Amino acid sequence: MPEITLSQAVNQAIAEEMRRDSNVFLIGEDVAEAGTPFKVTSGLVEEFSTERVIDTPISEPGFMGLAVGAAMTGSRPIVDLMFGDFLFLVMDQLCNQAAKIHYMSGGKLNVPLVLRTNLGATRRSAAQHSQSLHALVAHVPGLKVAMPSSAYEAKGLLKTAIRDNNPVVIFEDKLMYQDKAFVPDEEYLLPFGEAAILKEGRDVTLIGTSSMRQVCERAAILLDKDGINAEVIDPRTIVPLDENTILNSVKKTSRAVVVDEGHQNFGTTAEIASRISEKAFYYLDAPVIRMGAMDVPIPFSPVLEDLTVPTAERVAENARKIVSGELVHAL
Amino acid sequence: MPEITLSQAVNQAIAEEMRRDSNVFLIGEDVAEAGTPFKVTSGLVEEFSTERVIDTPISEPGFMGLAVGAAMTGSRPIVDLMFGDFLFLVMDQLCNQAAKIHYMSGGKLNVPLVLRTNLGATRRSAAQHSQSLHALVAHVPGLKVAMPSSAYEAKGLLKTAIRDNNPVVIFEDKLMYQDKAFVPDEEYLLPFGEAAILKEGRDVTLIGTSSMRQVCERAAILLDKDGINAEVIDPRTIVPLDENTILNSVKKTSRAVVVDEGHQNFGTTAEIASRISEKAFYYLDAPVIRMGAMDVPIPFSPVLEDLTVPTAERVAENARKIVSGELVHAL
Amino acid sequence: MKKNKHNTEFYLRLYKQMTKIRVFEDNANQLYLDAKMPGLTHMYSGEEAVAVGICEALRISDKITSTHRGHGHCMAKGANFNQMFCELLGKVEGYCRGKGGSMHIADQANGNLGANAIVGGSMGIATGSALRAKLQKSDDVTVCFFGDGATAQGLMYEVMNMAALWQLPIIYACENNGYSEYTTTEEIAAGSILERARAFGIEAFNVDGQDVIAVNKLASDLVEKARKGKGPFFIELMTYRYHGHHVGDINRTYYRSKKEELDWKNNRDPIQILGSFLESEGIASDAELMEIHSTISREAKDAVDYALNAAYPDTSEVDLHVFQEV
Amino acid sequence: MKKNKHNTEFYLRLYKQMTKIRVFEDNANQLYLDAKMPGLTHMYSGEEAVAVGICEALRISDKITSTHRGHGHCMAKGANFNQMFCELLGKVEGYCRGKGGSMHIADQANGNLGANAIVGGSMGIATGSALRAKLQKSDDVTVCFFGDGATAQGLMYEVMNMAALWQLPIIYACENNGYSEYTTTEEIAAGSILERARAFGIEAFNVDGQDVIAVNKLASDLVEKARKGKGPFFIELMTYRYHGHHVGDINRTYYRSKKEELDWKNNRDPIQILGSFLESEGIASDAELMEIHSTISREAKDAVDYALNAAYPDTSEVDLHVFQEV
Ligand SMILES: Cc1ncc(C[n+]2csc(CCOP(=O)(O)OP(=O)(O)O)c2C)c(N)n1
Ligand SMILES: Cc1ncc(C[n+]2csc(CCOP(=O)(O)OP(=O)(O)O)c2C)c(N)n1
Ligand SMILES: [Mg+2]
Ligand SMILES: [Mg+2]
Repeated sequence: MPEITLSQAVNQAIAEEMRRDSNVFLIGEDVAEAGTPFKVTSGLVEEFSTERVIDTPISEPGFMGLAVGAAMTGSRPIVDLMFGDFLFLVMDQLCNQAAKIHYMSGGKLNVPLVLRTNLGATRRSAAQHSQSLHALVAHVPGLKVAMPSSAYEAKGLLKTAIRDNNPVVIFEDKLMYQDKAFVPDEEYLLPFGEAAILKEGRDVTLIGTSSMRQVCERAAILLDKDGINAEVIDPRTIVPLDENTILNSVKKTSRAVVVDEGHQNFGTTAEIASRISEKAFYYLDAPVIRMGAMDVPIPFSPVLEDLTVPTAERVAENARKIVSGELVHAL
Repeated sequence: MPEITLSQAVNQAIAEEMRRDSNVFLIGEDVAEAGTPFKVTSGLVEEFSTERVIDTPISEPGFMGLAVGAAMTGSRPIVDLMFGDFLFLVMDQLCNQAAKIHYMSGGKLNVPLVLRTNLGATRRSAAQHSQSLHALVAHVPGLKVAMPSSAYEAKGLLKTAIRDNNPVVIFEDKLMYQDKAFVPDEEYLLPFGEAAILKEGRDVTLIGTSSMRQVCERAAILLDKDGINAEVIDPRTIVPLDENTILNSVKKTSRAVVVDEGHQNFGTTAEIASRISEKAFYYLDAPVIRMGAMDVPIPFSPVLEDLTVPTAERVAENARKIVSGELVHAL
Repeated sequence: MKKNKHNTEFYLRLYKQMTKIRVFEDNANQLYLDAKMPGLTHMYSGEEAVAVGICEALRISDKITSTHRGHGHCMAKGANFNQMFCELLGKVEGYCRGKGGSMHIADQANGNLGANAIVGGSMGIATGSALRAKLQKSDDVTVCFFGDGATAQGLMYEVMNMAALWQLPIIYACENNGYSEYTTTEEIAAGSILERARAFGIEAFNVDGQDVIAVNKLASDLVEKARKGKGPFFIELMTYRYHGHHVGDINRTYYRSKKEELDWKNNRDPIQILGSFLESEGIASDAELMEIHSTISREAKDAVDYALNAAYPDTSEVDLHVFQEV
Repeated sequence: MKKNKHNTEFYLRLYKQMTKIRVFEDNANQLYLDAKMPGLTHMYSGEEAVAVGICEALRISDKITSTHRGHGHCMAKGANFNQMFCELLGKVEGYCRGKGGSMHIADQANGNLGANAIVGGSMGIATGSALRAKLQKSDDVTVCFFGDGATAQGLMYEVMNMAALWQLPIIYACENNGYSEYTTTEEIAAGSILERARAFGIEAFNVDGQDVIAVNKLASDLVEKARKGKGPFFIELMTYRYHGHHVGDINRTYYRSKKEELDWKNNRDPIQILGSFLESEGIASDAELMEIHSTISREAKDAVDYALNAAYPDTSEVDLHVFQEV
């Protein structure tokens, strides 16, 4: 099994699917010769030509709309949105159009498109280039939302997304593009709605999406040293959400910490925590702890920015508290 | 105390604040002579002239941007967004700009603007004119979110919003514009972050936002007949959220149902329920029940549309179940 | 110039298609007045020559996108009364199984990608459909219908720019009926709409939207050019809506005069204009035209009855079609 | 034409202002190369005549909005080295207490409403500032700076339409440096940028963005007109960025040639062009110009040292300024 970067994994997924299905094309700003600012799509234009690797003007609502129309008429576009923060520009085309067309047409039309974008702070990019906005699209019925946590997931989930007949938004962690993971030689797809149990444990369940999976894994190592045996779960997709795997784990451990890089308020941690609290109510020995990004615009100054995102140390600390019965928030 | 409609209440609030402060102006589509499709702003242009009651082209991102710039330079614009669904069009100007400018400028600039819009289904307006999108803006730090549940709240909260130095999004229930309530003769303002306890009770807490407050009140009447004594709370603003009033109530009743007209998944019920579950953990006798709108685009057909929104009957039914120990969701 | 047989039939077809739209709208309006239709709807009456003139230049595999005022486009592209009335009444036999309603009617089989309740919301979709045609090396053309009010949406300029850069087979058809809701076009559009298209390097034309033959001639020309890869094009069609902005907009003298309305209805009605032409050319007599009208009216009445008695969707449909399962 | 004393001083000021920007950017780039600056930044070098020519036509109460490539606008509108370097390094004494960084520098006191990391994102803000001036019956003018790439954002057409309808005192200043990121302007802009503005009824001008005197003359003219209520206006300024799209964009031959870069630097440098003019007019000698450069360089070096040693914000600032408390 070769070890490749997340960037290479994405590139491979796109190339493989473009080879397999001539309806797939890539569209976005500087995706062709420049290969995007993150160099994720480098080389694709050489193989597939500018017909299928399409550089656009800086018109996010416009090319998002084009992709919707192309998808409705038989194409399977992959839209490259350079920064997750630009989601705010395409919300109408994504949420009022793409998400609703299948339903509004009574099942006659459909929109098989993938919107690839990213999330993640601590890159010193300040408030308009650092947001993790997956909770917003997850709130809109008709959109699926995938959150790969390593090169392995990035490839498998993206291939599944491209073959899905519905609009899928996939968030890559922009700080992880150079991180390596082992990826099978053979073709593989990762199903949506199946969480991964990355480490089994019996004392507490740590649930981490995307960038926060590694944070949870590191927290689990810290906890091990204290004799606390944590189970680590990566939901992989938040719509659909694999509730069963999460609930089964919490029923076993009786405790959970939910960690996510989106803002905490009205965010992903609220959805996961409230489902656990409701549906595993009688199994819980302690309140479910939510750890999202701070509810502040992401500041530029490194000394401030680093405070806004959950860290392994703080996850471990919270887990320790609920395991020991010392509560974090409960009044 | 005169009884006036919610529409009149909004109209009075705007007129009073425009008289009080010459920096306040109103901008949006057909707000002047036409007084909006809901006739909410009728008469204002006659008093304040087209200089301060400004009809725009159908350019939601554009006039939202204009309002941000005017607010940064001393005006206090009230933006009229005809349907809450059009929020998706103004998200960049609202969330990337208005919400972040005060923070990004280190406190130097600020954006005192009010975005008035609406929510609510069952008006047979289908998927693009029926959404309740308040959870989306509540997720974005830097925005306050008010949800008036009657003419009384509509007037008091809007006046507070206009005087706030930050961007405020206020959602009126478009089905409630003709509903009447008693409103004081004298001027009054309702503070943000203070929930209203509409009915005291000891057995279960029903928390209902905006349109769902009446649903909860009706549910409480149904429950009374069964000898179940429900407490009804209207948070009034969801950012800031009056956590204390909610938690104190649940500590007393030990049970809660959270009802909101936004989609359930990743929505307002998740935030409120997860805060209760976390912070009143040891007081709960049953899982907190979430009741949001169904996670489907709003269908046109009345027989389908009516299924998507929580009703008093279903709220009462869920409340009965948790009071009797018969669970709704817990596995 | 004496019309040949082919044109005779074609002109009669134009007349029938326009009449179908007018009759459909009259019935829809009545359903609203009788409180038999849920919600509101926007009438196309008065603008029939636009949809018919253009859609008659298209073939079934060509695509259109439509607007909130979309019944005319839908009929003109081939829809039938039954499924349309069923949709307006939220019945399961409607084009969208009752889930879309008036503002979202789509008719995939006839190439109508759908009405849209977001003003300007379908401009990207239409342009994407044209991109698809180009990528597939098909010679299908897409027509994007929108109102004068929609020219205020920035999306239009974004997609026209890309259509022009990539020479996409699309025609932007601006139905300038003088108003967006309760506001005149002069109040909301600075400069010139045609010049805006031209500034993006797009050839742009103005045509009398009440003259179905003129509309059809221009459209046929441009569609043929677009098929050969010479798109995009832009047409501004001057027209008028007879009813209010929507069926509920009854008292409208505060934004437009009765006189103006009457002038358009009496002197610039597209059906009358074509009718007079047909009579003067000896293609059809007044009686024949009346007969066309009453036949269509009977068909419409039957369809209304059918729709009124048709079934609503089963409640189990409420969470069907959120996602397409594979 | 012999320049009078007033012009002499003014020309020297133009020279100093442009030099300040160039020197600032050279230092910022060095901070990046030395890994002393967090994140990335976009250099304005080569485009100095645009910001300086325009801002010298403004007074302090006039407003500007700026872009991701915003250091030049900020300096030209009156900012000082210390607070700018502090901001770039995330220090609490920066213009935004370190919270904004390079892409969000705002300088309220001098009328700079802020840089923006959303391309085109400040076009609404600028137009709103002009609306405010009109509502207040003030004669302040707002200038909206943006790049050629930003002309692809629909927002621009929405706000130009309103500015034209309402005759707002705003000047749209399009810095056409031939590229948006790694793509040439021809590839992303169909038709003509100037014609687009004109189609909205806005008077539009093209000017050599390397000739600070020409820029200033045109800007002064238009600012005066705008003050009198004759706005809006549009200027396209032809210019060039010397560095990559951002400081990290080092290998760029795949999208533009070294030859092209050298040609601009050697033959169209705005500081050299003004310098030669000053020498030929006898306003300043080569030595005097060198002296200006070294004085400014010393000031910049001091400011860099100051900023490097300045304090970071206290961690308690992290949740300050989310909301303004009353
Ligand atoms: C984005 C958006 N803004 C506002 C509206 C409300 N609205 C519906 S139709 C309409 C007027 C449209 O005018 P025009 O495009 O000229 O079409 P017409 O109604 O004249 O056919 C408006 C403002 C909407 N549906 N969508
Ligand atoms: C809405 C948005 N899309 C894309 C980007 C990424 N981006 C930053 S600068 C830039 C190019 C801008 O080109 P131009 O407007 O010509 O300004 P220049 O960099 O040439 O000064 C792009 C695409 C962005 N910041 N915002
Ligand atoms: Mg119109
Ligand atoms: Mg540029």
